[in-house]
Amino acid sequence: PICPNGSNSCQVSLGDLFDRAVRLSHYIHSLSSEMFNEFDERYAQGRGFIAKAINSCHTSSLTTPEDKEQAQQIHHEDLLNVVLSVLRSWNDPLLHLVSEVQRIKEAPDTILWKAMEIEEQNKRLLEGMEKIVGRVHPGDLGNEVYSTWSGLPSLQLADEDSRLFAFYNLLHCFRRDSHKIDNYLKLLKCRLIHDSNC
Amino acid sequence: NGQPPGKPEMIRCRSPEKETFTCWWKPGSDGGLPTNYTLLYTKEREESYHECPDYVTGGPNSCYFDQKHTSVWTIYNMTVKATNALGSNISTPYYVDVAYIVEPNPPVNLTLEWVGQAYASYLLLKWVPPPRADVRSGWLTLEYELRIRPKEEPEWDNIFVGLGTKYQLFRLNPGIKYVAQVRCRSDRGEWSQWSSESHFQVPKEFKLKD
Amino acid sequence: NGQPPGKPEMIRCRSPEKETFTCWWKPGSDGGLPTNYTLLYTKEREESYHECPDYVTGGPNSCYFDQKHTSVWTIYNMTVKATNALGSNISTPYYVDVAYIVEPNPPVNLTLEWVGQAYASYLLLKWVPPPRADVRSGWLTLEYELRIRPKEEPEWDNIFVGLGTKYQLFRLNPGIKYVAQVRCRSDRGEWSQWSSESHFQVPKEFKLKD
Repeated sequence: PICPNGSNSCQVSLGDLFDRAVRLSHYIHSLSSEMFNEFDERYAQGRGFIAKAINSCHTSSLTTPEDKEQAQQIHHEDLLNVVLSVLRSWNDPLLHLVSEVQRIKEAPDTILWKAMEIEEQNKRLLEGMEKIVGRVHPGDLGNEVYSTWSGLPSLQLADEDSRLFAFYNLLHCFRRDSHKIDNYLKLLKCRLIHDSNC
Repeated sequence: NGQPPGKPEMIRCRSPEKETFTCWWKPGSDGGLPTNYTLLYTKEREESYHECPDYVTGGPNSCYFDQKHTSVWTIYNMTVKATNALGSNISTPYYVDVAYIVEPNPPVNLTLEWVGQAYASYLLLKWVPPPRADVRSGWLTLEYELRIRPKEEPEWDNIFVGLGTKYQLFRLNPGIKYVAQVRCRSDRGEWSQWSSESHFQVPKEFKLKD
Repeated sequence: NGQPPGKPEMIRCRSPEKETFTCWWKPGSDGGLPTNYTLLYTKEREESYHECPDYVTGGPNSCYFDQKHTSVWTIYNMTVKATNALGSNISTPYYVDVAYIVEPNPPVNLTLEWVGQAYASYLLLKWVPPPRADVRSGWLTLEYELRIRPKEEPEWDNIFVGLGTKYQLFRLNPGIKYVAQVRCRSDRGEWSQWSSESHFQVPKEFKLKD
């Protein structure tokens, strides 16, 4: 039974919070990879989109660890805030992605379902991260730093090639950022819960 | 005449897929008077009380929490209050962590196929996760357990399978009719009900390798 | 006489542990003259061109990027240029992000141990992640898959294990010799090669539950 001695100590343990967050971030990254691959195969073959997608993520202004050494040197509070910032930066674009995907010609239901599922689960993960940050350093809900997104007009362009590139770029960037979030959370979980001995 | 209502009691909560959940209570005596029930809950570290969002979907004496009202990040502390003209009575607090009340629906499409190999023929059992379970990549990781018995015998033989959705069963007796079922659980929750039964007759003449 | 070199082509990049990576190219024709190759790359968020830091470690026609030269979640745009006395030829640009080219080395030390219990004996398979993969800190998370078959049978039975590094296998035929291998992958990356084979003979006389 949970909470054997009543409500004063009754909360989800930090270990369980991280367990659920990592499971969710893994799931979200899997979905985003599938969605990107599906879109890439169906709409991007031979269009050279990858070359144009360089330096084009709205979150590239956020400083994030780019290799193992950086990720292990950063203080865990800062890494938690990085995760929060990246997650918050995707609330707005994911919301618009769901509505705009429906306007893509013959967009398969699987891409639409994934976009809706990702938007839902990303909100859920953000709720969990705010809970974790509140638990790890109480009183500080993490700096409200995040990157604003101004890509909606490009998702609605009349020219199909430009519009498809805008979708490609958004999915490419989200696949990357969801992979970062998943990786950072697994590092944090091992560091904070398993004393770096996973 | 009549009495104040007896003390109701929260009895069970269940989530099929860690995204929604339902709780049930057992009413106390209604004191011979029309009695109504109110379920109130707070979430961890929150002062404010919320009322049950949906008394209908889960059937009588129940409260259904849809996705919007379901959080895996917090513990729910809930009580149910019975009220009639002569007074009211409140259940003892009941704590719920959604991750620990997951009881999936049973797996479906259990198929049994005989694979005759020169060396070791076997029965290949295959099944599919329950619908609506977002299991593909781990948000809800399901483990499976099989049970099988000769049709004429009462005793089941249970086989824990783990994550896979297929199983090879060697050493079955030729000519015998077998019955099989499968169930699943989320790694922290309750076992689902058993799936419906599947039947299979092992061929008579296959050569049993010594 | 002789010709300018043919056009080389980048063919593959691979990282075994998301900390270093190697890329390979396929030379075009050398035009009958001594031809040398130069790999140049730019990294996302950087303007300047860099040359391959190490043409040796990865073997012929390769470039090895050690930890200092490896960034994850960053697109590398690389080309290789073939040059001989009569001219040069450049490959089409090749884009790679280390996050998506992880193909670990196989797991090691696959051991098979028979655990004889009163009720249900089983074969316990255990293994260890590939040596240079940093699973301990959480930088790399590996999933595993087993395959096993009776030594005489051609067909393998694949079992997806998930994150664990051991597995219990019930229901094996007494007296039969089995062969097993294990492999791993990181998140969404490529499966490693299969580990070397491990063999095991199931005891003859263990009591088979009928």
